[in-house]
Amino acid sequence: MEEAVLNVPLEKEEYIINMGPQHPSTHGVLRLVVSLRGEMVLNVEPHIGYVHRGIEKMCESLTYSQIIHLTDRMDYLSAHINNEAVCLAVEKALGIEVSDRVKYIRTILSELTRIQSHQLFWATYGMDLGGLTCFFYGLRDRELVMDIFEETCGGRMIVSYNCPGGLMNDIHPNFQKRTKDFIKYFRKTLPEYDRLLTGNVIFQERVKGLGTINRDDAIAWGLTGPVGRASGFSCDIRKHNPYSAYNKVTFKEILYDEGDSFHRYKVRMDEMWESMNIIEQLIDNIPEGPYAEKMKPVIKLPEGEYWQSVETARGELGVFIVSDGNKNPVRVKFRSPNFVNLAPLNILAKGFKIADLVAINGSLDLVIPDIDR
Amino acid sequence: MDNIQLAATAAVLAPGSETVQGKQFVEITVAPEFLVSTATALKQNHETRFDMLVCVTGVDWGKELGTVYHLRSTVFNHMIILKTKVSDRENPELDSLCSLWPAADFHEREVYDLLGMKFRGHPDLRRLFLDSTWGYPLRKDYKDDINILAK
Amino acid sequence: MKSFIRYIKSIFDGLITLLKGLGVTGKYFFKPGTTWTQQYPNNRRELKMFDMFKGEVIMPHDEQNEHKCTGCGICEINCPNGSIEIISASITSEDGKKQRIIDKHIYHLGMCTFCGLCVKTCPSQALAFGQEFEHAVFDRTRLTKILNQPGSKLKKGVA
Amino acid sequence: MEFSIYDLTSFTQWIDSSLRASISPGWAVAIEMIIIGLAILIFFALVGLFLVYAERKVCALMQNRLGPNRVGPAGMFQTVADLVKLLFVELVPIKNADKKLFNLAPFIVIIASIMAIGALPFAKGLHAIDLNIGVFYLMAVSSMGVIGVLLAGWSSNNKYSLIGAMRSGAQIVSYELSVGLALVTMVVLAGTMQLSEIIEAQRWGWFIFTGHIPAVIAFVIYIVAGTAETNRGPFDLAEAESELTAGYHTEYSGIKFALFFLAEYINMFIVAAIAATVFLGGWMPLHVYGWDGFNKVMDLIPPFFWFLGKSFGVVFIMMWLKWTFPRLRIDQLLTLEWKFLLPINIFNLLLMALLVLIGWHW
Repeated sequence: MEEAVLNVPLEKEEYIINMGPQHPSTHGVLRLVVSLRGEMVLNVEPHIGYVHRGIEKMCESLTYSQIIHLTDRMDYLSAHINNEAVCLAVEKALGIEVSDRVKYIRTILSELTRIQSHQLFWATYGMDLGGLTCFFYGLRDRELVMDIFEETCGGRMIVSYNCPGGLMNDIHPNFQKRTKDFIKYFRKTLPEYDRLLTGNVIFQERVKGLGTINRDDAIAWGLTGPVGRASGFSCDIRKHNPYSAYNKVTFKEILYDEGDSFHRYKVRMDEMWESMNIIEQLIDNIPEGPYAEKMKPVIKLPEGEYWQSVETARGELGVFIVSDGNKNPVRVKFRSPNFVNLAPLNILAKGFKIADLVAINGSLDLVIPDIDR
Repeated sequence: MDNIQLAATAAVLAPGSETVQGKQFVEITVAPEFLVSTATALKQNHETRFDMLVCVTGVDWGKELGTVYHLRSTVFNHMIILKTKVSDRENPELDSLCSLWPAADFHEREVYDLLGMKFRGHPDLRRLFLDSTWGYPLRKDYKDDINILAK
Repeated sequence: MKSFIRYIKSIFDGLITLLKGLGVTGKYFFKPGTTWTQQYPNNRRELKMFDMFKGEVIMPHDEQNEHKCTGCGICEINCPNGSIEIISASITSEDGKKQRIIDKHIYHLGMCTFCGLCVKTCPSQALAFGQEFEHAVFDRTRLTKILNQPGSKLKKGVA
Repeated sequence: MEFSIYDLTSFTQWIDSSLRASISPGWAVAIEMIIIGLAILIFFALVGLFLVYAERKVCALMQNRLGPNRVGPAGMFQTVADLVKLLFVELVPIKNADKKLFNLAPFIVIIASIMAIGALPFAKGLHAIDLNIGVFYLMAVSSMGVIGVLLAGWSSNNKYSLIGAMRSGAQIVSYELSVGLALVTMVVLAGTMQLSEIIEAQRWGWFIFTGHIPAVIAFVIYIVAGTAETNRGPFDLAEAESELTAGYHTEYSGIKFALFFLAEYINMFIVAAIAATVFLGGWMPLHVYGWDGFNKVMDLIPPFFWFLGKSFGVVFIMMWLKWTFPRLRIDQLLTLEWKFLLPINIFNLLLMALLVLIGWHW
């Protein structure tokens, strides 16, 4: 605390409050040192590292199969997509082509992951702005996705369903029916979200024009995912560098030009519709085939460096593996979208009120364990 | 622009550096003193236009420390890898790229935090995750007898 | 005048959006049977987890108290957290050959992250996931379990 | 047709006269005061407990939940259990807090609400003091709680508390205007400030029906401003949970926190009770001119329950608002008051005065 206070130059009529590490609106152990004049935010300084577990260091002493369960614990709301990223990187390095069945299942589960992540975003964003009922509706519908995951993967959030070369096990016979039921239900429930929050005049007044960042700045800061796309930066990895089965489906990349909190929110709401479209294109056509390729018991990547980026619910997750040919990697780096998206918080929130800081911080949809890794 | 053309262009833009066609991307290895000039050229050239810094990775190569920059052009949708290595393990220093890409701010702080690489010209170079009593855990010679349980 | 009309219109538009929101919450309030709460400790008997649910690692035994674990140690190698320890013993079987069998398959539930690698890599399918999820105990040592039951032996035919 | 069956006037007068007959008038008044005080305190506690329980159930049902369901049948005694818990919770001493003010603040808040509840007409004859400036008194007293809130925020030595208290100050000072003007509109219609006369004037139709559109507008404004004055969502900026953790009562614990908590709910009840009295006829049953049979049936329901029913109806609306809407920002809150509610209110008051002048209001 003393260190933080000393680092911020104190002007007259300025005072500093600590938001976090335990604070209802920082969604975890993010600490924001906010200097205020009245209610006006003059400077925000994020302090992170409260859940730093050294995942990158741990990876250096684990094999490639063992890394995967650690990635679940980074962005726990995009657990499946994180797993997929490591698996794709390993498969690319080994030159393995997985079967279409695996690609389809991975894509469907990725989109389900995206839906549940955005549901939770909607829920917590409503709560950040004081609409507590949103939280319960969002979590209520998220439970249905969680059930799909639990039935097929065995875990609700921490799925650990991917492995290099395919999947841990085949999908459950109920998987398709349950997914279709969910989509049928959610197509009816999603307009309710709009009635309750999106259209609400208080909500719109609260978030429109907040924390605006233009396209060029978004690119320069490296903002990806819904945050980047709300600024008009076309950064969808699924579109530009398709992986898994994304080249087999048609979907729209949601782009807005305004770049404010409302449109960051809007991108996520629209993405839920698009995700449902993607799932509907795939769910009935899952081809037959092996659910996993035969792999050697000990995976050794050839010497070299490998990069794979995927689109998680929050942006571009890059996996960078440096291998020296052994069973353990030399260096694994996760380019986590939240880490990058947090960086411009100061310039986004400067000059707004403290209530707006909460709204802007919420619209970035940060998952703190992903920032700290 | 495909990778072969990119390699040719990059070789022109980054004189005195080693440009190889890697497994996925073109990899340029530059000497630390040419880092900023090469990065500026890559960003500003009309044929390359690397306007997005995707990732900065600090790597301990054993003898030397280094950073790997993943650059992407949002105009042409191509990627390139920029590498630089410092052999001074005691006091490694590099030039900061914050003025070119503000995204480098947090990335470079992270590299400093975990590998001890200092960045000249960084606006606010402080430890990011760990406090000042820690060593630099991603270095290969890092030993922590208290917190790491050897099996 | 125009601005005045816009002012009045903004009031009514705002009110309509507010009423829509009230409609959503009101619908759930007045419509019975929309409760999603699971009354957990009370519904323990009916509560059934999915077959795939990863509650804990177990070693299935059949009626003759036989399991399939040969004590090869692959699960121990594959476990990323060191939550499996295998203590093997060697016995002399009936035909005079020395055989390595499992003495204790120790499983530290408290260290397990449910990655599923032990179950997946086991060459004789000796391990499985159990659906038990109520793991809260007062003493941490009780989370360390011995998976092979006392007196159990290796099933015939498993190499 | 009279309300003789449930008229409590004779009962209260009998108590008064028998007391005065046995002891000196001064002592009789003192004993009456004690009786009334005890009755109000008991009512206060019961209503507080019930409202906390009701709010939990209402919000739970709106959110597809069950709400409290463990203590007692349908969780009835959950709030009692919570109260017992709060009584035993340690009072955390706050470093560098202004001890005197810190301890004083919850009492100011609670005293303000007790004073307001004393002047409410619960039923015919069940009215502790029928001031001839009843509406004025209620307005004045119910806004006194803000002093407690400001003191709490200031003395806690906590920046969050201070921000919350300052917000609360700005909010209540401005919304007091709207509450006042909305009530004045109805006073214009009734022609009196005495609560008993206001109720009597609504015998053949509650003001919200007989007052035409201005009464409806005034009612809506009153509900909005009243919600704001009690610091409840969507106007709960003073304790904005996601911004200021708990606002002005962040540092309070145990019974001192319970007093704030109780006062919030009682204030909500008071606002609702005033709305019920002024707009919905107070304890007056629903009468339609000419339908004698219907009116007789309505009269069978005791006035006390009419009053409680109307009040809880308004309370329910306030809960419904809270559990649906996101919170406003402080500048929007003031914009809403000064740019929307106040001009509409003044215009509305003019309209009402015009209606009364041309005698078009019955």
